[in-house]
Parts: sequence; C-alpha cells; structure tokens
Amino acid sequence: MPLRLVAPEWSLLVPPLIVLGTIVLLLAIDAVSERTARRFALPLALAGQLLALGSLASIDWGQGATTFGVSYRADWFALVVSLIALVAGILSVLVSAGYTESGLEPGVGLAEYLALLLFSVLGTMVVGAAGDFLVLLLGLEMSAVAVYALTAFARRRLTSVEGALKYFLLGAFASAILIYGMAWIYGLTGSIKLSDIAYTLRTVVIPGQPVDPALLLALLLLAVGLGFKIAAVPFHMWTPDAYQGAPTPVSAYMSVVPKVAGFAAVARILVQGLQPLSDQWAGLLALLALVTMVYGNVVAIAQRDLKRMLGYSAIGHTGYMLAGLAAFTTGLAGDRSVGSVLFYLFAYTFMNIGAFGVIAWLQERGLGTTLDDVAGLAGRAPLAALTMAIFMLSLMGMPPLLGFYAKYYVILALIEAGQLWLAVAIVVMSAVSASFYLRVITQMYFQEPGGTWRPVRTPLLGLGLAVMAAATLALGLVSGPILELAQRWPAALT
Amino acid sequence: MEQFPILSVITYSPLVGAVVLFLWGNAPARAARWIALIASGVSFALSGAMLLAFDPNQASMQFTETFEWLPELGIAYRLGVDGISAPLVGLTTLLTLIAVIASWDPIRYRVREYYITLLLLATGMLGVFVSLDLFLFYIFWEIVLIPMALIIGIWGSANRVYAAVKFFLYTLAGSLLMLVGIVALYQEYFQQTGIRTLNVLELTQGNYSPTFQFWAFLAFFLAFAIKVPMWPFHTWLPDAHVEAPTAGSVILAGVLLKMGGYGFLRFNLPLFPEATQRWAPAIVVLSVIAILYGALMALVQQDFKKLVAYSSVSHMGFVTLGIFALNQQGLSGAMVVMLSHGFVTSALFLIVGVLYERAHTRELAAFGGLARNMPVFAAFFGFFALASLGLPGLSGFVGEFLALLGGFQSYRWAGVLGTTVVIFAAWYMLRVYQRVALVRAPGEPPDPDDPELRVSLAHEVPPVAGGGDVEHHTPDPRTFPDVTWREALTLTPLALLTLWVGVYPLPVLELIELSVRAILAAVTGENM
Amino acid sequence: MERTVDWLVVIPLAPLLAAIANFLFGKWWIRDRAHWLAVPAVGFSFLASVAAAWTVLGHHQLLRQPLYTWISAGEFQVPVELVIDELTAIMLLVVTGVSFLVHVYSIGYMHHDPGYYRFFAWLPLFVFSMVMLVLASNFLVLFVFWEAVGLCSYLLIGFWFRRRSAAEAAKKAFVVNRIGDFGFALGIMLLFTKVGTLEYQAVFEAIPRLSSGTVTTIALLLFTGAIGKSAQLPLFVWLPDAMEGPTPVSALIHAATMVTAGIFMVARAHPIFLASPLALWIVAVIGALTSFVAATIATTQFDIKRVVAYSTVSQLGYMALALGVGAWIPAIFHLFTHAFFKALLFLGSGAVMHAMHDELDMRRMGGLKRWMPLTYWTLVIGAAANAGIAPLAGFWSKDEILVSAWVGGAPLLALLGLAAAFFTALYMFRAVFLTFHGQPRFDPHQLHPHDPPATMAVPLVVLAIGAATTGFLGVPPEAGWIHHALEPVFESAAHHEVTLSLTLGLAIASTLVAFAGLWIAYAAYVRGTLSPAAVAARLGPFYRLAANGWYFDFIYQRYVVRPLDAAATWLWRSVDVGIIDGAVNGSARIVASTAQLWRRLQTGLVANYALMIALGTVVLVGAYLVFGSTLFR
Amino acid sequence: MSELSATHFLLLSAALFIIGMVGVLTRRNVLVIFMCIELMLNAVNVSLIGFAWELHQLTGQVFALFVIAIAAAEAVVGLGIVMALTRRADTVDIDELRQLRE
Repeated sequence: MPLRLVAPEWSLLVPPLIVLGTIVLLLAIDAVSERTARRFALPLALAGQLLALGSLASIDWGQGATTFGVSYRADWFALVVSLIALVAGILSVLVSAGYTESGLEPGVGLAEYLALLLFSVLGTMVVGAAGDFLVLLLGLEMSAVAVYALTAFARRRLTSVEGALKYFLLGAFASAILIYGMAWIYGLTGSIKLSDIAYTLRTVVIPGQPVDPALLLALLLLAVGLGFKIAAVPFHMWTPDAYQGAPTPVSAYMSVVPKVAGFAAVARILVQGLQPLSDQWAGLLALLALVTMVYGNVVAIAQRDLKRMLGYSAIGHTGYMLAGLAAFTTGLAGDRSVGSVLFYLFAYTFMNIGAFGVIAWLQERGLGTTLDDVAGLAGRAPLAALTMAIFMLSLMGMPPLLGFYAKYYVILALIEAGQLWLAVAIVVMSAVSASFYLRVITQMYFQEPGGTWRPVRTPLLGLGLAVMAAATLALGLVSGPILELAQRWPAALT
Repeated sequence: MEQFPILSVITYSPLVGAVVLFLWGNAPARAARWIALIASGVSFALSGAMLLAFDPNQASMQFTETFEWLPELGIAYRLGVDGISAPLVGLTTLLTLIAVIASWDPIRYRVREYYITLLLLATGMLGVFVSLDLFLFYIFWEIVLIPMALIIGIWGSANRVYAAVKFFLYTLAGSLLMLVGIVALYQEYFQQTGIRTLNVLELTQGNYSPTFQFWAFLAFFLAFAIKVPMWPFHTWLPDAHVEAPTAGSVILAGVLLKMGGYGFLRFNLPLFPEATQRWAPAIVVLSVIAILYGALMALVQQDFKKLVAYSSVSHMGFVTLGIFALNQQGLSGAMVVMLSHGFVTSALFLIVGVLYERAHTRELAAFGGLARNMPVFAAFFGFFALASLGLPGLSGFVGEFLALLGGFQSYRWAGVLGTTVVIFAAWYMLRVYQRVALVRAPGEPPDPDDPELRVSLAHEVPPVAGGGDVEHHTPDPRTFPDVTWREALTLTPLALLTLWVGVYPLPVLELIELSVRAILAAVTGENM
Repeated sequence: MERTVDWLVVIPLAPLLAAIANFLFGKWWIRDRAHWLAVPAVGFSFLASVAAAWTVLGHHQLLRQPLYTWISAGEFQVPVELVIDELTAIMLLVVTGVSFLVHVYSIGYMHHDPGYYRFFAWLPLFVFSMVMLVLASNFLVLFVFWEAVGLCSYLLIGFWFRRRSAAEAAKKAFVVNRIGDFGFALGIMLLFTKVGTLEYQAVFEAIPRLSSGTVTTIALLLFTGAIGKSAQLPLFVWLPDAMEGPTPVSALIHAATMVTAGIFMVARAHPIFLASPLALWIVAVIGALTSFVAATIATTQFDIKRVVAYSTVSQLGYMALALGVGAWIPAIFHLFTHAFFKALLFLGSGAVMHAMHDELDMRRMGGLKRWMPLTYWTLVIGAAANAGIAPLAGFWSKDEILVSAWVGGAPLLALLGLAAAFFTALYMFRAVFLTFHGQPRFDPHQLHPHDPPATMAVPLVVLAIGAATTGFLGVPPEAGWIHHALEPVFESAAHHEVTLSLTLGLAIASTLVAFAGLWIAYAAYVRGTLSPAAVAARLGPFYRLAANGWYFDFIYQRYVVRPLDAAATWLWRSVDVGIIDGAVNGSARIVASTAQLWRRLQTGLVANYALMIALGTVVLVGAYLVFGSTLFR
Repeated sequence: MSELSATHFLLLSAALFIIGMVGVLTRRNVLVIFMCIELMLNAVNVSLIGFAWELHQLTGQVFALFVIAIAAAEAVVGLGIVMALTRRADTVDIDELRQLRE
C-alpha cells in the first residue's frame, strides 16, 4: 500500500518554531560576519523570543490539541511552561547583556552564546508540550546539554570549566538513570505515550493492593533522574558548584530554566503518565521535599559566596516546589498542587534571575561575588541595593512581594490536601532562610562600603533589573489571572 | 451610597509621602522633613476626624471598605474600624507625627531614606489596625518588620545590627506560624460552610472543633505574644529599644507592642472562644510573671532605655492580664493601658532621647541633679514617671486598676500578685527619677547643709560595672541646656492626653465599651 | 436629710487653681509673689468649709454635689461626687484651718528660698488633695486622693531635692505609703467584687450580707492602707524621715493632712470594721503598740523635729487605739485637738530652727527662753497639751480614749496607753527643757536667736490658743459639743456606759503619770539631780533599742531592700540574659553550627557526588522496603 | 537450553548498567568516567530493545536510536568541556578539580 504522509499541525508549533528560527538566524549571521553578529545578535534574540511570546496568543490552548500523533500537546500546561521559559529566556538575555559585551573572550561568538541559551529555552518549551517519553527526553536533553556548554563559557576561568564538567558528568549520569527508568516503564506498560501509560496503569494498579516491584523500581529510577534535574537532595550536589562556577548570567539562567524543564518533566511523567501510582510517588515527593528544603536552607547559612548561597537557596526553593507537588491528591479541578508549583516557578523566575542579575551588575563594576562585596551598597548605589533587597525579601517570602504569594499558594495547596506538617516545615524553613537572605540586606544597608568601584553603564541589564524588581513588587497584587491560568493544569494533565 | 474611603486615605497618605520622597532622588534634608511632616500630619488630621465621626453607640465595624481582590481564594480588600481599632489608629497617627518631629534634629544621616522608612512603617502599622481580611492583615503585619528593622539597623547606636537582626528574625519566626494558622482556619471554615473567605467577621461566625481551636489559637498566640512581648518572649525588646533611635523606640513601644494586644482582641478571642477559655489561666500566669518580672528587671537596670523597656514589659503584662481576665473591666482596662502606655512610655523614650542628645550616653550613672539646670525637662520627666508608676489622675492608673480589677475578679491570686507591682513601680521609677533629676551631678560635692548622716535609710546599691567610669568621658550634666521648644512640642500633647485620660477617661471608655462587650459576648457565648 | 448644692466644689477648686497657676507661671512670672495666690485661696476654702460646717453640724444635714462620672466599665461605675456630713465637716475645718495657718507661717519661713513659687504650688495642691479625700463619696475616689496626698508629701518632703537625704526621705515616704496602698487597693477590689459598688452608703448597707471572713479581710486590707498613711507599726518608718522637708510641711503632714487620712478613712468605714470584731481588735493592738513604741523612741532622740515626729506617731497610735475599741468620736476628737498642738509644736520648733540657723540638735541649744519668750510659751502650751496636762486640749481627748479603751474591753491596752502617756510627758518636757532652759550650749555672739516675725508669730499664737481651748469642745466627756456634732455619723456605733468614778480614776491616773514624766524630765535636764547618761547606761539594751527606733529601718534595709535588689540583679544576669535570652541565641547558634557541619558533605569530588546519587537511590529503595510503597500516605 | 527471552536482555542490560555505574563511582579519569556513562546509556538501549523485542514493537528500537543520538550530542559537548579543561589545567584527573566545594 502507498505511504501516506500526515502533515503535522504547524499552527500548534508556531512558538517553538519561531525560537528555532531565531537560533538558525543567529548562527547564520554569525557565520556571515562576526561584527554584524556582535551588533545584531542581542536584539535578534530578544525580538525572536518576544515574538514567540506573542505568538503564544495565536493558539487556542483550551482544546488541548495534539500533533505528531499525541507526542506534542498544545494544552494549558504547555502554555504556562512556554510562557515561563520564554520570560526567563528574555530576562536572561537582558541579564547577559553586560557580560556578553565585556566578559566574553574574543573568538567566542556572542551569537553562539545566545543560540545555546535559546536552544535550552526551546528544549524547555518542548518538555512542557511533550506527549511521550521520547519528546520529553529530547526536550530535557536539549535544555540540559546547552547549559553544560554555557556553564563552561568562561573557559579561561578554571572554576567555570570545573563547574561545567561536574554538571555535565553528573547530568549525563542522571540522564542514564532516567532513561533506564523510562525503558522499564515502557517495558511494563508497552507504551511511551503518557496517556497510554496512564491508561494501562489504571488497569494494573489497584489501590490498596501491593504494586509490581518492577514498576516501583522504574518509578524510583525516574525519581532519581528527575530529582537530579530539579536539584532535589540528595541529587543536588552539582548545583552549588555549577552555579558558583558558571558565568553569573548563566547561573541566573540555569537557576531557573532547567528547573522549569525539570518540573515540567516531573509533572508530565508523574502527574500525567504515572498518575495511578500517585499514592506511591506523592509520599516520595513529600519526603524529598522535606529533606531538600531543610538541607538547602540550612547549608545556605554557612555560605559567604553569594552565587553559592543562591545555589543552596535554589535547592531550598526546589524543596518548596516539591512540597507543592506532594500536595497532589486527585488531579481534579480543586487540586492546587501543580498550579501552585507553576505559579511558584513563575515568581521564582523574576526574583532569582533578578538576584543573580544584581550580582552580575556588581561584577560589571569590578566587585566580587562574596558577601563583603555588597557591603555598604546602599550608600554607593541605593537603587541597586533596593533592588537586591526586594529580591532577597521576595525569596524570603515577605509580603507583599511575589515570593510571598508563591509560598502562600503552596501552603494553601498543602493544607487543602491535608498535609499540614509540610506547610509547617515550609514556614519554619522560611524563618531559617530569612537569616541568610537578611544577611545580604544587613551587609548592604548596615555596613560601610569596601573594595574598588568602577562605574560603567549597563542600560540593558539595568532595564532587566528594573523590570524584574517591578514585577516582584507588583505582580503579587494582581497574581489572580496568572494563578487562574496555572490552575487550569488538570484539564491538561488528566 | 459611595462614602469617602477615609481609612484607605489615612493608611496610605504616609505611603504617598514615602513615594514622593523616593521619586525625588536628591531631596534636601529639610524638604524630606517637611514632606514627612505633611504626610503624617494629613494622616493624623484625618484620623482625628474619623474618631470624631465614629459612632460609639454601635458595636459593628464602621467606615468599612470592600473590594474583591482574589475572590477565588476568598481574599478581599476589607477595611473597617470598631471601638478597639479606632483609638489605636488615632494613637498610631499621633505617634507617627510625634516621631517625625522628634527625629527633626537628631537624625542627620541619610535623612531622606530615614523618612521614607518611617512613613512606610506608619502605613504598615495603620494597615494592621484597619484591615479586616486575614490575608491583608498578614501582609501589613509582616510589612511592619522591614522598616522597623531598617530604622534600628541603620540609624541605631553601637550594637544596632545585632538588635535589628534579632528583632527581625524573632518576630518573623513568631508570625510565620500564624500564616499556617490563617490558611488552616480558612480551610476549616471552607469545609464547614463551603464558603472560601478570609473575612474576619465571617470567620468568627464558624464554630470550630476544640482541638482545631487549641492549635490555631496557639499559632496566632505565638505571633502576638512575641509582639506584645509576653514573658518569656520578651528578650528582643530591651535590645531593640536600647539600639533604636529615639523615634524608633517611640514607635516600637507606642504602636508595635500594641499590635500584639490588638491581635489578641481581634483574632484570638472571637475566633477561638473555647480555646481562649482553655488557655486563659496559663496566659494569666505568664502575664503576672511579666508584670512582676519586668518591674524587678527595671529595678536593677543601669541603662536608662533598658529600664524603660523592661518597665513596658511590665505594663504590657497588664494588657494581657486584662484581656484574658475575660471580663468587661479587664478588657476595657487592657485597652486603656494600651493607650496610656502608648502615651507614657513613648514620652519616657522621648525623655531618654532628650538626654541622649545632650550626653550621648544612657548610663544612669552619668546623670544627676538635672532638675536645677533643666527644670522643664525635670517637670516633664517627673510627670511621666508618675504616670508610669500608675498615679491616680493620670492615664496609667485608670487602665491598670481596671485591668487588675478584672484580673482580681477572675483570678484572685493574679489580682493580688499583680497589685504588688504598685510598690515596685513606684520604687524603680522614683529611684531613676532621683538618680537623673534630683540630688547632684556625678562628682559634684554634696549640698553643704545636707545632713547626710541623718538619713536612716542606707544608700542605693552601688552602680554595677560600666556605671562608674562613665562620668569621665561624658559631658557634665550641669552644662546641659533645657528642652528645646521642639522637644517640648513632642512631649506636651502626650502630657495633655495622659492627663485627660486620667481625669476624664469616660469618652475613651465609652468608645471601646460596646466593642469590648461584643468580644466578650463572642467568647463567653452569652448574647449581649 | 440630704441636700444637693453646687458650691461645694469651690472648697477644693480654690487651692487647686492656685497650685496650677503657681506651677505653670511661678518660675517666670509670679516668682516670690506666689503666696498672693496660695494663701487667699486656702483661706477662702477655709471660709467655705466653715460655711459648709455651719449648715451641716447639728442640723442632721448631708450636702452633696455630683460632679461627673469618672470611670464606667460594664457594671463598674465610679462617679465623682462631693459629700459633706458631720465627720467630713469636722475634718474640713481641721484641714483647711490648720493648712491656712501653715500657709501664713510659710510666707515668713520660706522667704528667700529659691523654690518659693514651687513651695506655694505644692502646698495648696496638698490641701486640695486632702480636701478631696475627705469630700469623696466612694472608696475609689478616696483612694485616688489618698495617693495624691502621698504624691504631695513626696514633692514637699523632697522639696530641697539637691539634698540626697531629702530625696531619699521623699522616695521612702512614697514607697512605704505605696505598701499600704497596695493593701488598700486590694481591699477596694475585694469590696467591689463582693458588693458590686464602691459608694459608701451602698457598701455599708451591703455589709451585713457578707460573710464575717470576707468583712474581716476587707477591713484588714483597708486598715493596711491606714497603717501606711497614718504611720502605724510597722510602717511608721517614713514619718520621722519626712523631717527632711521644710518645717511647715512637717506641720502640714503631721497635723492637718496626710497622717490623719488613715484615721479618717477607718472612721469613715466604721460600719465595715464594726462588722468584724477581729479586725477591730487588731487595729486596737497595733494602735496601742504604736503609741508606746513611738513614745519610747521619742524619749531618746536629740533632733528636736524627730522628737515631735515620733510624738506624732505615738499620738496616731492613740487614735488607732480609739478606733480599735470602737471609740470613734474620741478618735476624731483627738485627731482634732492633736491637729492644733502638733502644728503648734512643729511651727514652734520651726521658729527655733529659724533662730538657730537650721540647727536641729537640742544638745547645741539651751537657754533660748530668754531670747524668744513668745516661742517658749507657745511651745510650752503645745508640749503640755501633747503631754496631756489638764486642762489643755490633749488631756481631754487622750483621757477619753483611755477610758473608752478600758471600758471597751481592753484594759491592758489602756495601761499600755498610760505607759505611753508617761513617756509622752517625759520626752515633751525633755525637749522643752533642753531647748529653752539651762545655759546656752552654743555661742550667743555668733548667732542671735530672736522671736520670729509676725507672719510666723501669729499662727503660733492662734494655734496656742487652739491647743489650750479646743479640749473643751469635748467637755463633758461623752456629752460634749463634738460628741453631739458627730453623733449622727456614728449612730450605729455601740455606746458603753461610763461611770463617773472610772472617768475620774483614769483622769487622775494619767495626770499623775504625766506629772511623773514631767518631774523626771525636770530633774534630769534642769535640776540635774539625775544624769540621763547614767540612766541610759543602766537601761543598756533597752535604751539602744529605743535609740535605734527599735531597729525597724535596719531590718527593712538588711532583710528586705538589699535582698530584693540582689535577687533582681541575679534574676537579670542569670535568668534573663543567661537562660531566656541564652535559649533564643542558642537556637540560632545550633542552626548555624548544623550548617557548618552539613556543608562538609559538599566535598567537591565528583565521585562522592555520584555516590550520593547512588546512595540516595538505595536509601529510597530501602525506604520503600521498610515503609511499604506508600510512605506518608 | 531455553528460548532467548526478554529476561536475558534485561539481565545483560542490568549487568552493563551496574558495571557502568560502579565505573563512574570508582574511576578518576574524566574520560573513563564518561565512557562508563556511555556504557550505562548503551545498557539502557539493550533493555529498550529487549522490551521492544518482547512487545513486538518498533517504538523501543526507535527510542534506542534517539538515545544513541542524545549520547552523541552529549559526547560532543562533554569532550568540548574536557578539551577546555586540558587546555586550562593539563589534567584529566577529576579529583584534582575541587576548587568548588562546601
């Protein structure tokens, strides 16, 4: 019989295709001439992502259409993930502006840098939209591999390479474990399509009955692999090193987007694919969440390097988000678990990239990345200090900043799911975390400035910081619609 | 009919001032002061109007404002005042204004930032008192921490960073559990009624299981107990007070501590009546301990500010005692004590500030005989010292007597023990007054015809370490000028209010009477 | 019957306004014209009181002027209301009258003092407080001005605040009074809790409904207040120190205001005390002991003002004794007479001080008689009256107290009072002789003693007349004018039939005792036939006991004040800073050290990282095997 | 002598996977570690194909192909990083890279 080729629903693919196009263009102009690339790459990257962001509106996400069979899903979940990924991408480009102008060594194309960055954004979007293991895996690796390269971008600095190498080796190691888990699920359910897996499992798993140990093993392998991607204790070890080693703008980026990809994968795999096993994995997530938030927040206290401290704080926040997922109960409309996590990621994007952004801003001005370097910042650059203070307080979860709302929704989800103890753990850990976030503010406001200060102009970076600060300040007050959007996930994942 | 949103205006006019100052990047110090003065003045004037317009003959909330905010989570922007919060709003605006004036000369460093912080603080405090939505309340409650910590940490004295961080972390840790409590309450009410709301007035309607009440009460209690502060959660207070600048101490003592007492009245009692009944005895014990303990601590302090700080631990003990005596006299008394403590202790901190401006030390050993060259100062100090030791005819007595009477009616022993403090209060207050204002300056020879030997009473305990060597490197008290007109301006209104509430407290009592009765009705269950 | 009038308020108002004016404008504007406000004001309120007394006394009238509601919290209502009945009227006369004289006297005495205006601000304030105290219509208002009186005493005793001794004495007076007030306040609370009101009439009507235990408790608590205010055992220690204030203040405190408040309050609350025999008995015992102890102490003092001060304590003891045996009218009667001769004694010794340039030690006086005859004679009258020499004021009132004590079932206490009477005569005349007789023990050429100026002399004379004559208001005993005047207030009080023989017997006994004291004093200090030193030596420990005020101050200082300070310091250093704050900071430190410990896990070795991942997996597997596949669910 | 079944594939892949894992944990040479990871990935491929063979599907095998592609991509980036490393500090001993720690 003749072979019939089915054209995919291109309309659903517009946003990722725009990003892809931007990447191709970037590489093309880089190939054409270094100079034009240096001039146009940045605007191009920004324009491309903004365009993609705008194109999100062109799709009716409500009907959850799919293409490539069911492998690519354009549903609410995909929308929110792409949204966060693109916003994070844009902000990261802005944060990178200063670095790419001064920090890059000659011979290393700015275009490459941005291309890699966009690749990883693309990968994250793909993860969000993945309908089966294959696409999901491709997305994950796309987002990860690009970041391995980015981490090593400051090649002359050994720590950069070291961080990259650690990240890469462990990342590959974890991916292997992850894929092994996928393989087992495939073997046991006979499909790699999330929906089919869920369908098959429903027939296999009877609540109250012991589950097939092989299935459990597979679940564990997946958990380990994903736990690595989202930097959950004890699979977090790469995080502080990579964050500290990488160029600051990259740290900013990798502190958010790969995490988004990771959580998107967790949601797709566990919540959508392995939903029938929720009794098994929800408890597991709760345990991981507890360990993660405790370890991250406590160890952060002992840090003096800001990037490293933020690395540990990122682990702490992973803990909070995991707690949000652990609040998964039914997957029905009332269930806030995934919604709260999505909102948390959204909030986290602004405050964390912002925090790293300020550090980058300081480095532009010849300062280091330790606590002593921010000493007396309030006297020197009141606005910068204020911005940093806003991000710190937001990460701390102080109202009325964005971080507070995020935390509030997670706690809400937990308590509605009856997991009071996790909620308590969260607030206790917030108190602990306050101590090290506060230390930054103490340094900036209560101490006298030190170190050399080289005044330079970094308009784009400044703009980015302003945007993020404003968003952190104000978005909380109007968090209603965003939350509502994130809250539509059940329609997508069940 | 759409009424003028007076509460919002009162609450946000300081914020407006802060924003103006923030935008005006290079505002000169004078401009900053004036803007702050205007902003706080507007807020004060409006709150005065609000108090005049307030109708004491209805227990329900007045001047209410409501906007839907996050309806899906039952969160709305709800404001309103009753007899409990209205006077506290007035107190807050007044003390803010006084704080602005009191900082006029002493604050010379980063003036603009200072007033921005102060005005933010004002908005936060006002928000706490006017918001009727738990979410909104919590937001304001936490907002207050940041500017206060900044004021202590930036404009404070030697050991300020430690004090600021301690204040911030301690109070934050206390209030975070309240957040869980709030959400849990929300969920509990939802499961009962199917309504998602954080409206305090609505939530009070629900009846919750004793176990739930027990824990939720605890979650709220911790936050408020630390703010009050109750024994043994008080240790942040002396540090914070000692390090804070004068205006900071004024606000801290005058308003922030009241937030705790207000929290008890507004949330713990009406929301968790059974739990209140269950916890009351324990809390009364703590209160009595606080009353006596604070007084004893004040007895032996060598640092003037520490002394006043501990004395306010003792006074706030009356507040909690009165509240958890759970009877009309107790609650009214607690309210009056809160107001009176707001006037008197704030004034005492201003007094310390006056001295600090001149001597740059707070060691009692550095002072003496000030009544001669600073008669007006001595008069003010004496007046407020007497008010603080609960002399009848001044505001302190009315509140403390009512609170003690309330405590006595519910728990005899508590009343008896609590009353003993009248002795200690007199003792430490008069002792410090004598040390600072009477007799002679340190190093000054005694009055030639002072028949020292005839004193049958042996002398004070000699000053403990630190006290003795201060005289050398501090200016001679004999050279201090008397209070400036601006300092007098800050003290006079407080003095008048103290006198007024002491001599003719009826209007205040009537203002709070109905609301207090409503709360009691909610707790004891019988309808009014 | 009862009448509501609207002019009572002027009695307290006049001095109050004077006080405020002098306080606010004295320093810059009024200065040494202060007395132009104060003296007329007090005089005016004296006239008003006379008018009030006129309408009240003997007409069975009750004047009442409601002012405003002070406190209202639920059922707790406290109106401020001025009420005048016979008792109040008498008190008003004493208070305003004596105060007026003291004011006049002060014009001369305080002349040249830098704080002149201040003095004439506090003095009228004192009068105001005392007047309000007696005019109060309920216990709380009474308490308010009870404390206000304490405040005024603080201000006036510490008038010369530059002196440490004065400051200390003032503080001591206030704090010791506060100890009494503590009991008083509790009494009021208990009263309200039991009765539900604090209005005198309502309370007294409700008393019979209360259990005897409650009534006793209330009575004793109230009396605690009186112990503090009226300087009874064991709280009398503040009164002698109160001498640190200017002499007119002492006169005011001891004679007209302050100390009489306690006696007045008990008399005012007599229905409560009548309902509790036990309380009455305790009052009587304390009174008698006070009178005796104070008298012995007075005998050993050399500071003229202290002698007089202790004599006040002793006289107050008599009054308390009278109250204790239910002899209300004699108590008030003695209060009345005592006011005159005690004020006289103080102003007199003030005059002496004035002449001797503030010398107080009688050992450096002597022979003053020849320079200041007027002072001498007035003082002699005062001393005699105090010593209870017939027919002066003191004799009648004191004698009546002894009689009522005897028939009131406490003959022993009466004997104790008699003993006290002996000492009274002894120390009074000892003082007189030491001061005025014999050879001058100072250099007459250096300081030339002289009689005081008119402003001071006139009050002396007036008071002397009073001290001599007021006694006859109580003649004949049990049926004098004052008895009839006060009858209606104390209707409920029991009446004992007193036989004439008993009255005469005790009168003779006390007179003999008094003369005995007088004779010994004469022998010791004028004739010199008996050496005080020898007597003191012979008495040994007893003498030392008395000379040291029975060691009360010593004991308080050693066993109350110091330990309390020490305890507080310990509590602060070890409990507050050590334990409580230590716990707070300790928890923070624990978290920090945990952080330091855990960061070690991050070795930087990839192998360890991978190992962690592997171990993590194993642990999770283990968790599943142990807890089953559904942990936490 | 039994029929070749999925179990054999799975046992083989498990063995390879464990060997690779142990290698990663024990070896110190970056390249060796990387090879061990490749080994693990290939072990996964074996089981994928085993399952596919068992389920008579192509999916698993396609999946395996993609895994190989991913491994290749990782190899490129990884070797790039290793080159950067050797250029910067001429060592491939992972244990000497511990500037970033604690």
